[in-house]
Amino acid sequence: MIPLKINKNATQINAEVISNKKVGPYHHMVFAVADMAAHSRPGNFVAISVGGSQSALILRRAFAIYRAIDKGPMGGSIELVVAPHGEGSKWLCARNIGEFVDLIGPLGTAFGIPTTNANTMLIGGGYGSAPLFALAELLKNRGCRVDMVLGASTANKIYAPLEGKRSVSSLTLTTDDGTAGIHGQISEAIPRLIREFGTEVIYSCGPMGMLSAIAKIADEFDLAHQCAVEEAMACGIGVCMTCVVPIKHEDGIKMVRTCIDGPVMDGSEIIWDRKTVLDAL
Amino acid sequence: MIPLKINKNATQINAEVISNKKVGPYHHMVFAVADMAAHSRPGNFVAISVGGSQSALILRRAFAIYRAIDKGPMGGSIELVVAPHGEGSKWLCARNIGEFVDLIGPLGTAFGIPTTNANTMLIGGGYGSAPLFALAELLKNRGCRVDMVLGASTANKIYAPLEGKRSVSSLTLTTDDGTAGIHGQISEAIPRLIREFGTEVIYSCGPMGMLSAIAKIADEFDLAHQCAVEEAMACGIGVCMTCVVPIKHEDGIKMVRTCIDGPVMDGSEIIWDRKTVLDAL
Amino acid sequence: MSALDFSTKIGSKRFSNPIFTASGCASSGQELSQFFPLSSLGAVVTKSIMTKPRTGRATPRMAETPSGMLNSIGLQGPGIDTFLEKDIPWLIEQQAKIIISIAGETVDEYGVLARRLRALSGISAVEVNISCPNVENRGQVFACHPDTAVAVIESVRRNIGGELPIIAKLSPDVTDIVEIAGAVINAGVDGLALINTLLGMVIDTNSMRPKLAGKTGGLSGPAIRPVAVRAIYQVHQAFPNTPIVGMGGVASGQDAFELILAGASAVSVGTATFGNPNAAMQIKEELSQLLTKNGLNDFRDAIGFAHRGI
Amino acid sequence: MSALDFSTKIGSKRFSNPIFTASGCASSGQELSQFFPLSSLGAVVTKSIMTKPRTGRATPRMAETPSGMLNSIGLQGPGIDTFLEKDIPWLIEQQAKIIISIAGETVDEYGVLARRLRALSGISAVEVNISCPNVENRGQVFACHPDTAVAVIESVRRNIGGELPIIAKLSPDVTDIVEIAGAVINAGVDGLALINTLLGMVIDTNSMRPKLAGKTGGLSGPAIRPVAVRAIYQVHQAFPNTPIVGMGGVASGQDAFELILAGASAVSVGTATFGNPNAAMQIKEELSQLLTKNGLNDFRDAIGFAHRGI
Ligand SMILES: Cc1cc2nc3c(=O)[nH]c(=O)nc-3n(C[C@H](O)[C@H](O)[C@H](O)COP(=O)(O)OP(=O)(O)OC[C@H]3O[C@@H](n4cnc5c(N)ncnc54)[C@H](O)[C@@H]3O)c2cc1C
Ligand SMILES: Cc1cc2nc3c(=O)[nH]c(=O)nc-3n(C[C@H](O)[C@H](O)[C@H](O)COP(=O)(O)OP(=O)(O)OC[C@H]3O[C@@H](n4cnc5c(N)ncnc54)[C@H](O)[C@@H]3O)c2cc1C
Ligand SMILES: Cc1cc2nc3c(=O)[nH]c(=O)nc-3n(C[C@H](O)[C@H](O)[C@H](O)COP(=O)(O)O)c2cc1C
Ligand SMILES: Cc1cc2nc3c(=O)[nH]c(=O)nc-3n(C[C@H](O)[C@H](O)[C@H](O)COP(=O)(O)O)c2cc1C
Ligand code: FES
Ligand code: FES
Repeated sequence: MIPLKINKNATQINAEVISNKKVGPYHHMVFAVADMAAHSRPGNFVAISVGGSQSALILRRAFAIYRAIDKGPMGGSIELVVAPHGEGSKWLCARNIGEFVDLIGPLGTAFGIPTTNANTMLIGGGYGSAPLFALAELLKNRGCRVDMVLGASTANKIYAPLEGKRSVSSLTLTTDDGTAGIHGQISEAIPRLIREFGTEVIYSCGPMGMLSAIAKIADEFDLAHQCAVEEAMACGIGVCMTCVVPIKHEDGIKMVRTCIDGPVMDGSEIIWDRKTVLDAL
Repeated sequence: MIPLKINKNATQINAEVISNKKVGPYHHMVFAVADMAAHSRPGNFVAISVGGSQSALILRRAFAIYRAIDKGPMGGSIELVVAPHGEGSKWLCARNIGEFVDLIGPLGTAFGIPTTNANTMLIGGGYGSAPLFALAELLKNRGCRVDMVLGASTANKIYAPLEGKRSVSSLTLTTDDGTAGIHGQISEAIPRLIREFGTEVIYSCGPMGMLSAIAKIADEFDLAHQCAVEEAMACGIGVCMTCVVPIKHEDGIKMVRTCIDGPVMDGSEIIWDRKTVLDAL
Repeated sequence: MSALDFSTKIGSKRFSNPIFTASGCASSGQELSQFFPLSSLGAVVTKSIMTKPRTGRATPRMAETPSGMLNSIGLQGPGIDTFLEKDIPWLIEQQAKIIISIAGETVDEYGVLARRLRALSGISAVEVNISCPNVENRGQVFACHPDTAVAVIESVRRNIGGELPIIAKLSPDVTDIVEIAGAVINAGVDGLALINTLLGMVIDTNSMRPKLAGKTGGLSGPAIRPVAVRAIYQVHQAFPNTPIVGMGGVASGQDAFELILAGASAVSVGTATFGNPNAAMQIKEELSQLLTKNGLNDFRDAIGFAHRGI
Repeated sequence: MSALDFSTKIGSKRFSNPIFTASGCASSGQELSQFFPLSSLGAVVTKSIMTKPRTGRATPRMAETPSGMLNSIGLQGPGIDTFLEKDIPWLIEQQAKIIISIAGETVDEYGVLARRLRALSGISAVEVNISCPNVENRGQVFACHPDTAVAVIESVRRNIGGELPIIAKLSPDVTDIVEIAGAVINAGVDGLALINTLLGMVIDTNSMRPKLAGKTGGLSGPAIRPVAVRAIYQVHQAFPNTPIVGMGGVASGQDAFELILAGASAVSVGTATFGNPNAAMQIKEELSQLLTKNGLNDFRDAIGFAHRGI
């Protein structure tokens, strides 16, 4: 048995920053990546070195690919939506046009596409919306209905650019503080929307708490649920075993790497309850 | 007994880079430092944080003050001559105009000025010439004869800007490879020049090997010799005890801190021979 | 300038170059093979394998620290059966030189693992990771005491038979690493691996609790390199004839050279691979340039050079 | 929001805030007094003083390492006579709280030093730096074995008399720091200082020789912080009633908070002062903000918080 090659298509390149724009609390950044764009699928991510050559930050940071354009004016390009959160992401957001970053991609699994037309719901929390727009386009082109639900703690943390909205049949917003859309946590709004739109497949991306709540709803409605998880990653390429999530397995629990068997995973396979995991270990 | 306050006048500021020009293999950099300039004397140095907030380089780098201008168009300013040698100095040389660096100064001792007119010789190796130009001006204004001798391994490593040369009576160059001036090590040329110019006081700054050779010559000619030494410094403010040089002392050897009792020291007091030191310890 | 002889030896085995992966930092090799051919490494040191499949610890399993990181994986792995069935044949197919790292919770478990490697063809050495908690003795790590360290090595030696070189991997978290090294050398190891991670902890100042699920973790990366150099220097000084596989924070050819000058006969690259999948290849290239530049055309002349006069 | 009670206690002594300097990293205090008033520190811990004046080691005495540094000063100092005559009166004049660090080459030397401190007024504690080579026992460091550590503490205890709190400063370079801590606690110390530097080495790849004149040196700075946090956590877990002065790579209020959550009652700032003379003051300010933000209005509630459930 010759196993499928892990990290197939991944390359390490010096990618030039060709655009860096502040959009609300995020930075929309574009990198010239040549061939890498052609291999990128919605759900894949890139891993970027941060801090420069004398940095005390020795690990890469992972970012979901927001959009990959195969043949643009600058050749292939990849776009990211970066939240300036801690030292690494702030460093990245501070890069100027013309600077280069060390970037590896595309990495990880991509969202699976239904073989027949289906009513899909794409649920994104915060910058978790990033990979969903390219997915929406793909799904729409395959003839699927695409309902998008984006939530965040407050209005300006919802990332929903105009051009991204082209492909969706409906867009619902939720905010924890009620500053936009439905007031409340994103998961509270979902059951009603599922019924309303006759949703058959759920795609989700966002904080683990949100994914867990959606997994529960998907289970109740017996819907397929693909979620892009976000676990702390040291290597991004499958060699360190730090990024695992627990999934159900014949002998109890199995820890699988979210960088190569994810980030897109089957929400129904993941064991979301921490206590169950700790008890089993 | 109340001791003299150590680090008197030293302050820690965020200094704006107001100029950064490549001059041969060096960078001539100017920083806006407000009041600090007024307190700076030839021989003093500044200590600068390098690498930014997430740097793995945790220690400051010391740089001799090339020139301090009390009241320029931007208020007080300090000029440095930086050789892009390792990671820290390369980072500094890469700073653009308008960026800020964390800078402490003025630090250390200054060159002593003769109380009567004297024939002085200023000897600089490589970027060691930097603090000598301001010294030359000061000495000339006090009525001293100033002969300057600058050496380096090769021609373009001699730092001798036009405006710096105003104050000197003579300028002699030496290069190890003969690409400019006298062919050979700087110390080889000195005895003849001392005789020629009737030198009474020597000031020197450069690599320790050069200073040691000059100290020997000064001793033979029985001349006063003030040298600015360069020892590896961790703190630059006298708290770490790493930067010491051995000086002669009644009970043998005493280690004195070159950051507060130097960098300008009496060349005749330093024990230059490493074996003597190691045997005594 | 004559050609560089880059080969190195541990016990009876020769390796084409001294750059290895570090155990647990290259998984089973497949993940890296997208980036470079594994056969260009001196050797692949596999992640420590135990007898049974292991789930490992809960997450978070890692925390970044200044110029370093903590990990607490808990030796997740498929168990020796699956490992020998799947991973090893694949590595052999890649023409990689293989050093198998083994780990156990009891002296017997090491013996059982060693027996499984007996007469296994295609492997070049066994690295015995003795930095594991000894379940029979209050969870104290085997590598922390000469007697438990020796017990493990003797059990491996007895069971493995043949000529396969045995490398003992020591922990730096001891009062006197030279003493432990001496004990396992007496027990018959052919080489030493220095150093494993340092025990560390990070507390999350938001949750105000230890950041790792396992509370403590192993500190690796450039932060610990001075400790690795010191340990290698001390052990090489005491036992100049025992080959050392050095590791700890090597991220450049210059770093590797430092460990070699201290006394390492080979250098494993661990954490650096996380920041740069091509790290081992870049380090190999930079090291070969440094050796050539310094006129060290026979790699073996560089080993322990810092101990000799100038 | 109620006012923060920022005071802390070691033995019978109270300090207005928990931010101290680290021994050997603030010289005798004068150098820093240009940058801030020493009285605003919880305490100044003086550099370790010995009986006689010491020249210390040859240079180079330092090497920068990733997020850290090595030092090998060799306890240069004026000797106890000059120190008590000049440095201490000056510090008292500054209204600084003073902790005197002492170091010896023999158990007796510690005793002699302790006798000199007996009944000395104006000082708040003595820190016993036992990470010194024992000249009577093959240069083995006192802190590395419970018996030698205890011998030093008993000698200090006997000679110092009175109420002056005794703090034992331990080395992390041991197999079991909890064992050493337990031994010195039994011998009657009032507090512990954790951690001293880790033994390390840097080899200069140009000269191909150890970079420091003393070959090995002590590793300090952010690189070692995870080791400090772990040591403090372990010791506080075992001996929750013994105050710990924590140190090791603290460069921000958040770092100090981490050590406090692990169990430190006070935090010494060492290497960070080299990069920033105002480090201690910044750390103090940031820490007070963090405590307030987390509703920890009594500093003592934060000590060891990471051990308690949520
Ligand atoms: C698959 C994946 C996709 C991601 N996509 C995006 C994106 O599109 N936009 C975006 O802004 N960010 C994204 N992130 C998060 C990003 O990788 C960084 O973690 C984030 O930017 C914070 O890094 P920092 O250095 O600024 O923060 P710091 O807090 O200074 O450093 C974060 C450190 O903690 C680790 N870490 C701890 N918890 C987590 C966690 N839950 N997730 C990731 N890393 C963690 C990081 O690896 C790093 O070592 C993604 C992460 C993953 C794993
Ligand atoms: C008083 C004084 C004045 C100086 N003036 C100048 C100047 O005018 N122009 C200039 O270009 N440089 C000057 N230097 C040297 C400068 O401080 C840096 O050492 C140099 O730039 C190399 O630093 P780096 O980070 O680039 O190199 P790296 O090699 O990466 O780092 C150098 C490291 O080694 C230490 N170190 C080792 N040996 C020495 C040494 N002999 N001198 C200083 N540091 C050492 C440094 O502190 C630092 O930690 C001066 C040094 C001193 C002490
Ligand atoms: C994520 C991770 C997993 C590791 N797993 C193992 C292991 O299974 N067996 C082992 O002997 N060492 C293991 N180590 C230790 C490394 O092999 C190496 O000794 C240590 O990390 C120091 O080297 P480095 O700084 O280059 O990483 C692991 C280290 C890391 C970072
Ligand atoms: C240059 C230097 C000198 C030191 N001298 C002493 C000393 O004399 N006595 C002592 O107990 N510790 C000494 N130490 C150790 C520090 O007090 C402290 O324990 C250690 O450096 C860790 O803290 P840090 O990382 O904040 O520096 C010294 C450390 C350095 C860097
Ligand atoms: S991040 Fe290293 S295995 Fe996934
Ligand atoms: S550099 Fe620290 S004492 Fe001089």
